[in-house]
Amino acid sequence: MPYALREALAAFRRTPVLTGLSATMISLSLFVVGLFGIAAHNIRRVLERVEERVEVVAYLRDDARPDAVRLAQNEIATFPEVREVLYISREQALELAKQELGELRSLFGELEVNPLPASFEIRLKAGHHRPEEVQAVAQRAGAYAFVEEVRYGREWLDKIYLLRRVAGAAALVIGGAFAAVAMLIIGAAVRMAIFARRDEIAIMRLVGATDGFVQRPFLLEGFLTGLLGAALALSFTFLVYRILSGAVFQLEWIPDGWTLSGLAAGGVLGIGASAAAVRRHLRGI
Amino acid sequence: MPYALREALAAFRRTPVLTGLSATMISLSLFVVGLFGIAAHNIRRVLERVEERVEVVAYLRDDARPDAVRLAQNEIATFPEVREVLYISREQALELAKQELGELRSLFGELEVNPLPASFEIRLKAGHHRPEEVQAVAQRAGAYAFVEEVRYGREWLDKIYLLRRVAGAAALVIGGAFAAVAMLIIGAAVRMAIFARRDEIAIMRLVGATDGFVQRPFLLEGFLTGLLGAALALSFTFLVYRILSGAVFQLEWIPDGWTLSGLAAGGVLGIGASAAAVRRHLRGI
Amino acid sequence: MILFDHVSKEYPRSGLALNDVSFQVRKGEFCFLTGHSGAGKSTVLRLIHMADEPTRGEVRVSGYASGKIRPREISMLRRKIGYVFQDFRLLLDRSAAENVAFALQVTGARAAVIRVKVGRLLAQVGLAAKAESYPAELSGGEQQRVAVARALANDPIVLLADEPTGNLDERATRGIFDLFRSINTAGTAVILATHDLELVRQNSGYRVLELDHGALVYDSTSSS
Amino acid sequence: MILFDHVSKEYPRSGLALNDVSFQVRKGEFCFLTGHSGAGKSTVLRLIHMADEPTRGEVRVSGYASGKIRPREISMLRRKIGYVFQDFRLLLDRSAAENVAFALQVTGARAAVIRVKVGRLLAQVGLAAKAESYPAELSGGEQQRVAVARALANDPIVLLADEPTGNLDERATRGIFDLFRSINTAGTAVILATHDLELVRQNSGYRVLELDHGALVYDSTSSS
Ligand SMILES: Nc1ncnc2c1ncn2[C@@H]1O[C@H](COP(=O)(O)OP(=O)(O)OP(=O)(O)O)[C@@H](O)[C@H]1O
Ligand SMILES: Nc1ncnc2c1ncn2[C@@H]1O[C@H](COP(=O)(O)OP(=O)(O)OP(=O)(O)O)[C@@H](O)[C@H]1O
Ligand SMILES: [Mg+2]
Ligand SMILES: [Mg+2]
Repeated sequence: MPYALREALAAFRRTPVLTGLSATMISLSLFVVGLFGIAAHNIRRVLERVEERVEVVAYLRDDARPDAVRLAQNEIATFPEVREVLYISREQALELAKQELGELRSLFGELEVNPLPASFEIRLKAGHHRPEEVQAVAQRAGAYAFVEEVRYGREWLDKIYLLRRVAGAAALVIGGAFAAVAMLIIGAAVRMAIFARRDEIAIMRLVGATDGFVQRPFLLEGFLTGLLGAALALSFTFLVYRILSGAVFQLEWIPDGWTLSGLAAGGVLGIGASAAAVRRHLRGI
Repeated sequence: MPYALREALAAFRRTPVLTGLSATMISLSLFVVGLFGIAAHNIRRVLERVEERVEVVAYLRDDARPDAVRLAQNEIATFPEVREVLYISREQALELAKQELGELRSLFGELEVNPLPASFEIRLKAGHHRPEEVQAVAQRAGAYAFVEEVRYGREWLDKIYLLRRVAGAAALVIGGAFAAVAMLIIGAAVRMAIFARRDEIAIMRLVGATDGFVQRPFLLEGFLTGLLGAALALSFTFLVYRILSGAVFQLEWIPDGWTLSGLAAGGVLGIGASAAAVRRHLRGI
Repeated sequence: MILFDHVSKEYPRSGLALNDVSFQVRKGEFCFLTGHSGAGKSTVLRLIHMADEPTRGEVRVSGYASGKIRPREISMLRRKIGYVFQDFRLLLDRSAAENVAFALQVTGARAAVIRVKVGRLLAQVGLAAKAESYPAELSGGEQQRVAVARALANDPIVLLADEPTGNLDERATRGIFDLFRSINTAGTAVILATHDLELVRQNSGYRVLELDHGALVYDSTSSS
Repeated sequence: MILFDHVSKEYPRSGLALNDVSFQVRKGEFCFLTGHSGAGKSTVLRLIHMADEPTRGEVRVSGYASGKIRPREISMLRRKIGYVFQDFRLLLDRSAAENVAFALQVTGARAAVIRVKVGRLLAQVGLAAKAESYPAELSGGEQQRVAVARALANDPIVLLADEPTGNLDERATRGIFDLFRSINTAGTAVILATHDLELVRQNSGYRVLELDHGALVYDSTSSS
C-alpha cells in the first residue's frame, strides 16, 4: 500500500514533535524493560553459577579402610548427576579450616589432636542441581558403611530456588506493569496525534474515505514509531550496559532472541496502541 | 487574576485528555523520584543503624589487675564520644565464641585451656562514628599499659562511608536524570497543549491580547497540573510504600519535609515547563 | 435520485432547523436553493451528504436511505457526491493540488491519472498557477476555487455547492457558474445553495427551492 | 490616520501581492476596497492590522509605523481596530457570547460591563437568540455576524471588514451595512473589502479604492 506508507512517512515530516514524543515514550518504557532484562539475565546467570557450587560433602569415619574409600570414590563418580569426587584427608581438612577461620587460626596451633574428619566433596554436573537430584546423590553416598554423615546445604539450595521463583514473579509483575504504562502512554500520544489531526480526519471522511483508508496511515505510523522507539531503547540500554559493565560489575549482554523480541514488541506496542486509539477516537469525529 | 484562573480551570474542562496526560507524566516521573526517595531514606537509616554498631574492642593482658581494669572502664566511659563500656571476661568471651562458631562448637569442648583474652567493648554515641573520632577513641584506649591490642573494624567503617558517598552520588545522578526526563516530557505535553490550541492563541493575539495575557492561563494551568501530578505521585508512592512495607521489608516513610518538597517540585516543574514551551512556541504562531 | 420525505431536523440548542420539508431532485437537474441566513440551506445539503440524520422523515439519495445506510456505504455514496463546503474544509497541511488529489486517492485512483486530472481541474477554476500553494497562502476566493475543483474531481453524479461564489468577484463567479452549467449539461445534477439573488434572477430558467425558517416556502417546479 | 507609502508586499511562492500602493484614509472616512479575487484586498487589511510587514515602503496606523512598532504596541493598536475576518476566526470552543466577550476581556474590562455590552452587540447583528450557541452550531451567515459583533466590541477607531456580507442574504446584508454606516457616523473610520459591486453601486456616495493584481488602479477621491 504505497499511499498509506507515503502518508505515514509524511506524518513524520509534518508533525515531528508528536512523532518524536511517541517514539520517546516507547523508547523510555522499553528502555526500562531493557534494563530490567539485563538485570534479570545477569541475576539468573549469577544464580546458575552459585548453584553450580552446590556440592554434597560426605564425612568419613576415622576407621575407614583406604582401599574401600578409593573404591567408593570411583563408584560415586559414575553416578549420572556427579561431575567429580574429591577426597579430602584429615590433614587437608585442618589446613582448610585454618585458612577459613582466619583470625582464630592461632587457636588450632595449640591443639594436640586434629578434631576434623576426612571427607568426599562430591561436585554435581551443570543442570543437575534440582533439590530432588541433590538429595538422591546424598542418600546414595550416605549408604556406604564408612560414611558417618552427609551434608549438602539443603536450606541453602531451597533458598536459591525460592529466590529464583521470587525473581521470576517480580519480573512478570514489574515487566507487565511497565508494558501497561507504556501502552497507556503510547495510546495517549496517538490519541493526541489524532486529536491534532481531527480536522484532517473529518475532512477525509467528508470526501468519501473509508474508515480503513483513514486508519491505515495511522497504524503504519504507529508501527514505524514503535520500531524507532524500540531501536532507540536498545541503543540506550546498550549504552548503559557498556557504562555499568566496565565500571561497576561484570555484566553479560542479553541474549539475541531478547533483542529481537524487544524490537518486535516496539512495533506491536505501537500498532496496538494506534489501533486502539484510532478506533476509539474515530467514532467521535 | 480571576480571568487567568477561570481560563486555566476551563482548560481542564475543555481538554481533559491533554491535561490528564500532562498530570500523568508529572506524576509518573515524581513517582519514580518518590520510590527512589523511599529507597534512599531507608538505605540511609539502615546505614545509620549499622554504623551505630561499630564499636572499639580493647583486648586486655591476662595479668591486668582487676581494680586498674575497673578504674580504666569508668575513665573510658567519660570520653565525650563514648556511650558505654562493657567488660567481657575471658569466660564470657569463650561462651560468645562458641555461640558464634556454631558448627565448629564441639572443637572448643576439647580445649584444655581458654585461649581467649578479656576485653572492653566500647560503644560510641550516635553521631560520633566518623573514622577520625573512632580512631581517636581507639588510640586513647590503647594507651593503658594493660591493654594489649585495640581493634575497631577500620576497613568496615571506611566501606560504610564509601557506600554512603556512592549512594549519595547515585541519588544525585539518577534523581537528576529523572527530573530532566520529567521536564522534557512535561515540556512536550505543554507544547502539544499549545499546538492543539494554536488557532485559539493566534485568534487571541489578533483581537489584541498581549503575550502576558495569552501566557498566564497556560502558566497557571501548568502549575495546577504539576501540583495535581505531584499529589498523584505522592498517593502512588504511599500506596507502594504500604504494600512493600507490610509484605517484604520493614520500611520507613520519607520525612514530611521531602513530601512538601515533592509537591512544590511538581508545581515548579509544571510552571517551568509551561513557561519554556509557551515562550518558545508563541514566537511561531 | 434525491428525495426528501417529510423531513424535519431539530438541533438541541437551536430548535427546528428544518420543518417537514418534502421535495425531489431528478437525475441531471439543476436547482437553486435559496433562503435567508439560517434558513436551513446548509442543513439540507448536509442531510443529502448523510453527514447528519433527519430527526423525522426520510432522506433517500441514489438508492440509499437515511437511517438504514451503513458507514461503508456512506463513504461510497460520498465519492459520488461533489460537495463545495461553505467554509471550504481544505486540508491545511497540503497544497492546492494535493487537496484536489486527495479526493481521488481515496478512491484508489492511479498516480498518473491523478496528476493529469488535478492539473486539468485547477486550470478549469483558474488556479493553475497556485497548484503548489498551501491554503494559508491563498486568498479567500482562491481557497473557494480549490474547494470547487476538489468537488468535481470524482465526476460526481450530484454536485452540492454551498455558497460557492460568496468570496468571488463577478467575473470569477461567472466562470464557476459556467463550469457548473457545463457539468450539468454532461448529466450531473447540481444543487446550488446561495443568497446571491442576482445570480438566481440572471438564470431564471432553472428550478428554485426557497427555504424560510426551515420550511420549504417556494418550489418553482410545483408552482409553475 | 492610515497611510500607505509606496507599499509592496511579496510572498515567497506567489510573487507580488501588492505593488507600490500609496493611499491615505482619514479619521471617520468610509471607504470601499474592491478588486477581483486575489487582487490583494485582504493583504491591505492585514498590513493595517500589523499582522504582516510590507516588503518595501511603510504603513502608518494611528501614529505607529510598520517596522518600528513593538509587539506590545501591536496588541494595543489592535484593540483600537475592529476586524471582521474573511474566514471569521471564531474560537471554536466558546459560545457566540463568549467569543464577543473575549475581545473585551483582553482589555481588562469588568465582567458586568462585558455582559451588558455583549448582549447589546448580539442584538444589533440579529443574533440575540443564538448567544449560547457554539460556532459549529451556527450557520455560515450567523458565524459571520458573530465576527461583526466582536469587531465592534471595543468601540474601534477603525473598522476593517473583509467581505463581511459574503455569507449573508440581502436583508441581513442591508442590516449589517446600516450598522457600519451608523458606526461611521459616530466617528469610526470603516474600510470595507468586498466584491459585491451591487453594494458599492447602491452606495455610490462613498470613496472606492480598486485593486488589480496588487496595484491600486482606481481611487474615487483622487480622480473626482
Ligand atoms: N450542529 C448544529 N447544532 C445546533 N444548531 C445548528 C447546527 N447546525 C445548524 N444549526 C442551526 O440550524 C439553523 C439552520 O442552519 P443552516 O446552516 O442550515 O443555515 P443556512 O441556511 O445554511 O444559513 P447561511 O446562509 O447563513 O449559511 C441555524 O439557525 C443554525 O444555527
Ligand atoms: N501568506 C501568503 N503566502 C503566499 N501568498 C499569499 C499569502 N497570502 C496571500 N497570498 C497571495 O497574495 C495574493 C493576494 O491575496 P489576498 O488575500 O490579498 O487577495 P484578496 O484580494 O483578498 O482576494 P479574495 O477576494 O479572493 O479574498 C493572492 O494571489 C494570494 O495567493
Ligand atoms: Mg449555510
Ligand atoms: Mg481576501
